[in-house]
Amino acid sequence: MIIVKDLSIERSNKKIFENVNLSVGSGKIILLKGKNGSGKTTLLKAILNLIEPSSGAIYWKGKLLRRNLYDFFSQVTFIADKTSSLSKLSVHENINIWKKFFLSNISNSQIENILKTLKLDIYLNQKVNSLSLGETKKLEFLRLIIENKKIWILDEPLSNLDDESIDLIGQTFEDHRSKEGSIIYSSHQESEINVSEEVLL
Amino acid sequence: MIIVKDLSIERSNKKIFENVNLSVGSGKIILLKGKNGSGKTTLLKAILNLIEPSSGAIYWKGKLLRRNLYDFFSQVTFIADKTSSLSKLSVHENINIWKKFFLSNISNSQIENILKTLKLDIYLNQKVNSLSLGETKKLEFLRLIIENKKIWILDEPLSNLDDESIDLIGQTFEDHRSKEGSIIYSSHQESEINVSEEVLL
Amino acid sequence: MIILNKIISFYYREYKLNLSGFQDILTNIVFFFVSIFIFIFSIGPEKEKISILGIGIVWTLLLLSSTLSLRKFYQDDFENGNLLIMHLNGFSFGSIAILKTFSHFLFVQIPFLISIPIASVLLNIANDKLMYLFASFALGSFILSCLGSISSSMNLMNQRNFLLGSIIVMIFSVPIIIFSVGIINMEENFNSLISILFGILLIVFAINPWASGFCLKLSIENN
Amino acid sequence: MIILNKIISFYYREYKLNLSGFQDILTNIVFFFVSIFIFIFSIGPEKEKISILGIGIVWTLLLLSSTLSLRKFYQDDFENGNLLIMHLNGFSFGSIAILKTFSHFLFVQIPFLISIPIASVLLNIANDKLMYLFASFALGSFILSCLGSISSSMNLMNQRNFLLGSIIVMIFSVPIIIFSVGIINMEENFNSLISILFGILLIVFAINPWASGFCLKLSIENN
Amino acid sequence: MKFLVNPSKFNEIADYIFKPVLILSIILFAIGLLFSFYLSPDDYQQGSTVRIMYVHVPSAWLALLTYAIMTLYSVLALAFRLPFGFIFNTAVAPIGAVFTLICIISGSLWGKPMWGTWWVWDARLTSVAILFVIYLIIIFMNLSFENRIIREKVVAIFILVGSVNLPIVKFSVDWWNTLHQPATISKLSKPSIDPSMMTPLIIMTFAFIMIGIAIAILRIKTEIISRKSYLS
Ligand code: HEM
Ligand SMILES: Nc1ncnc2c1ncn2[C@@H]1O[C@H](COP(=O)(O)OP(=O)(O)OP(=O)(O)O)[C@@H](O)[C@H]1O
Ligand SMILES: Nc1ncnc2c1ncn2[C@@H]1O[C@H](COP(=O)(O)OP(=O)(O)OP(=O)(O)O)[C@@H](O)[C@H]1O
Ligand SMILES: [Mg+2]
Ligand SMILES: [Mg+2]
Repeated sequence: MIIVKDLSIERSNKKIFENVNLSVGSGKIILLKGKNGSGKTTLLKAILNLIEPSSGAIYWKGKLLRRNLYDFFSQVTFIADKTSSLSKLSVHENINIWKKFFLSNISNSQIENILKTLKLDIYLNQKVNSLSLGETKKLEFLRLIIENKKIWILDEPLSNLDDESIDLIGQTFEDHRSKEGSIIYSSHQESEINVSEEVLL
Repeated sequence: MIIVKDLSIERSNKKIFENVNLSVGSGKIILLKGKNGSGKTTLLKAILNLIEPSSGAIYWKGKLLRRNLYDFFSQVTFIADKTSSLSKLSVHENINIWKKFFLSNISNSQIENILKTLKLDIYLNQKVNSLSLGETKKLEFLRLIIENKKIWILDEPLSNLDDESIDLIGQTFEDHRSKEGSIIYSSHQESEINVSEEVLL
Repeated sequence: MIILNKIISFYYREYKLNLSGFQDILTNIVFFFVSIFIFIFSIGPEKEKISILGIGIVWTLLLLSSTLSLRKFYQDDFENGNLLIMHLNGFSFGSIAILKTFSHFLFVQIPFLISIPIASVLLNIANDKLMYLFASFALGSFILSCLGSISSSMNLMNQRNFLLGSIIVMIFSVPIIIFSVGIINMEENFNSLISILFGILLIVFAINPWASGFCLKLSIENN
Repeated sequence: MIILNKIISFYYREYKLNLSGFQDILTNIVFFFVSIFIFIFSIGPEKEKISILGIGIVWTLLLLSSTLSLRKFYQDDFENGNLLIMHLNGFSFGSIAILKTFSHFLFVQIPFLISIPIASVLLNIANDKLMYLFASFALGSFILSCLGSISSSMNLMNQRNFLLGSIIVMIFSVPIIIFSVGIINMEENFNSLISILFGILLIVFAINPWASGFCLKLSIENN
Repeated sequence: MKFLVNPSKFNEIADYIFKPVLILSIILFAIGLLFSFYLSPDDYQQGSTVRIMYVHVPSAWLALLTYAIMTLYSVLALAFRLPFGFIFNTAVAPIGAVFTLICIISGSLWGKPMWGTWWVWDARLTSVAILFVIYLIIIFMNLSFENRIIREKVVAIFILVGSVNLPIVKFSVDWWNTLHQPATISKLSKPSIDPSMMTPLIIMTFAFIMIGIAIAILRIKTEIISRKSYLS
């Protein structure tokens, strides 16, 4: 559905990458790899139309992405490399805000289940800034479930997590794939997630 | 030099860990492992006397750490799981501030060398907030060199880095060990760093 | 219907955030009253003097305290990435600007509006002037919110010099102050002055989504 | 000697952070003057009116600027972990509080102090009052810096019961401002009032490292 | 006239005229000072304080003129996409600010003996003060924005908006009844000023203009160079 064609990006007159080609179909999991500074985050942001490419183009459902932006956005969840939960509020409050904000129709029991599998259920009333780093990261994944979109764009989702959590994320990815969803994510870590394609930047 | 004896920590009446024993001698590299939320960060902070233990004690050079705190601090560099460089200033300005602030006698050419091996030399005049995540992390390591202390306490130093950078960090650790320095760090990742002891929380 | 729902969802979030920062609202109000006390003490207790100066004082304090809250306008949401999330949730940058402007009006200016009657008692402002004060303030404070949106979105890119944004807002608000205070002091001209003020409001309101949206886009791109 | 060096290093850092250059101090001053403009526009240009209010205006702006900059006091350094780094570099929490208070005084209040003579020309403040204004301002602004330190360190903990921290401090500053303004308006009592002010300063200065240091410690522990 | 909008042409011409302009300005200044201190009479009302006029009025005119030209260049830059406009504005704003400051300081010095106070809040003085703040904002924006391409556009728009203030400065004395001297020299009909005062005033005005041009040339050239290095 997303097709990236000959994409090159410059920032401050410095080439970051050139001629990247990529296509994200439904049911596909794509892993971006590359050294630090190779442009993984930049590429993900370009796919979100946040960075103007210096040449090349990105298509969504056959049309130029730029022309069809909000249709694309309505099907995408993005998790950046920094967490976005509000650190002064509790886990519970954050979840509530997300639920309302994304007009989510996920039931409370579903959310409780996920919290339980992520082992976050005991922290419901704790402030986010007293969670451990990994727990904050796991909390962020809840947005994927709450937003309930088809395309997930994730920047370094696996860092700071223990092996058990990484397996859980892997399962979630499989689930999503089996529901014809697609995922594009970046990572430095080896993991057992079964990806459809690896792109080296 | 640092001895942690039967340390237990509670937060908000919740046990985080119990009866942890640990000793950090010179020339030792100690790796903390454990699941998310197992208390690695908490332990490191307790060693820095930032968290009151509910039982047990920490000793520094045979004396209670609390009684000898600033002597201990004068030999410690701590890198937290979040970076501390000032995102609105450039790499160069950050380094200058650190150099002045830590009254460092590291020569400029030494710093340049390190910047070169970390591949950060081309970003000297770039604002930190436009660096990639891994680059910001690597920049943080410069503090270890600039502060030039004997004991390094590092919270998840290896996350978000590519393999090459991890190797570099490994070498730096070896160098430090060979100079009788000691390191205690936490990590979720497997790496080729040759540790003296692994502690599972 | 979906759009309406989305807007409601936006304000639910703003409401939650601003209430957790309830102390900021309170601080604004307390600042307002403390400054009124300062003025009363520096003027001395004579009633007539106070009531002559009252309206000017109210207006300046309102302006100053809304510049106080400029930093909250976009900065927090920008830094923790929530501005981007809003955008990806289907709000164009321009519409974010409009919604945020209303939210600023709601959570920062309205509390002032509410405290005006109390202030006017302290400052001995005649009851018949109160209505004019209200009218001019309702318009003027909305203009200030729009100007605040523009300048604080500009400041996201500037990042170094926080006060510069406040200065720009203040320079632009000079004519607003002159007209608004004029409304109250020259009641005969009420209608013509209020329509000038309304004209300014329309212009600023029309510019706001373009200017702020543009700056928001640029600063998110460069983050 | 090492201690002196450390203190200098501390201020070097503060300087670099607070002012990415001399222009930032200038911006502070320009902000001050533009706010004076605003006051004058809303009050009207008559000389007597202005000179009645002059002292009140100067003090309000002082209060405003210290509230405006409260967020910079500890928040930024706290969030990016630099407060902890300072502590680990050998500064006890109490000494961090003292140094930060002086830094706030130096980089935020002193620029005001310098621009008072020019402001007093614009505000038509009589020359013989200027000296009193200076004296009361120098003391008062330092007290405000101390109070600011306490309240913003309380705010770091952001627990519900400390929600009112900043407001309590603002209310605290009311008597100080009243005294200071009083000093200028009742010149006969100058000596006794200035010694009261000085007494308050000593008390607040003595409390500051304990109170702020305690809050800093708690909030770093809980972060 | 291409050199007025084209950086490389400007550089060529500037190299030619810089020295003559500088020398001319020094000469004019010398003559002007001579005239204003020795060869012009005291005013029958104001005594010798009238000599402040020879600094005050030219600097006031140039403060306004500089801003007017900057407005013009903003239009050129925004509407006709001539980047030289941005270069010019960045370079020249501080010069205008200095002229305004000289005007304000000399005016206050004059005001103390004439009106008995350094400052009054009449319309002209106020609008000049605002003009000064506008200049400062332009300078600060130029210093503190990171992204140059955005910065110069924002600044240009700000200059355009701020130009509303110009007619207020100029005509405030006619529109409102204020303390400040109404137009006596710059009246379109016959100036109501004595020729013996007119001569030094004109000479000083030209001296100010020449100095302004000389500094502007220097600043524009450095600005062009700094941009070139930025691009390459
Ligand atoms: C700080 C105070 C003052 C400021 C900011 C100021 C500003 C200005 C400005 C902007 C102009 C140029 C107006 C134009 O081009 O039409 C001007 C002209 C002039 N000013 Fe002032 N002025 C100040 C004080 C004074 C004082 C105290 C006097 C004398 C009593 C004075 C006498 C004049 C005269 C004679 C002119 C020439 C008017 C003409 O023929 O156009 N100014 N001033
Ligand atoms: N505004 C900018 N100006 C100049 N260079 C920039 C700018 N923004 C980013 N860069 C550079 O672009 C490169 C790519 O950054 P990006 O964040 O995409 O890397 P990444 O692959 O995500 O790395 P990491 O694995 O460390 O997260 C980096 O070297 C960064 O310094
Ligand atoms: N103030 C607090 N009140 C209650 N619980 C707390 C508090 N602070 C931390 N915790 C809990 O203590 C546990 C240990 O946190 P810590 O940050 O030490 O974990 P960690 O081992 O570093 O995990 P990670 O690998 O995710 O970084 C977490 O479960 C966290 O929720
Ligand atoms: Mg990245
Ligand atoms: Mg941790």
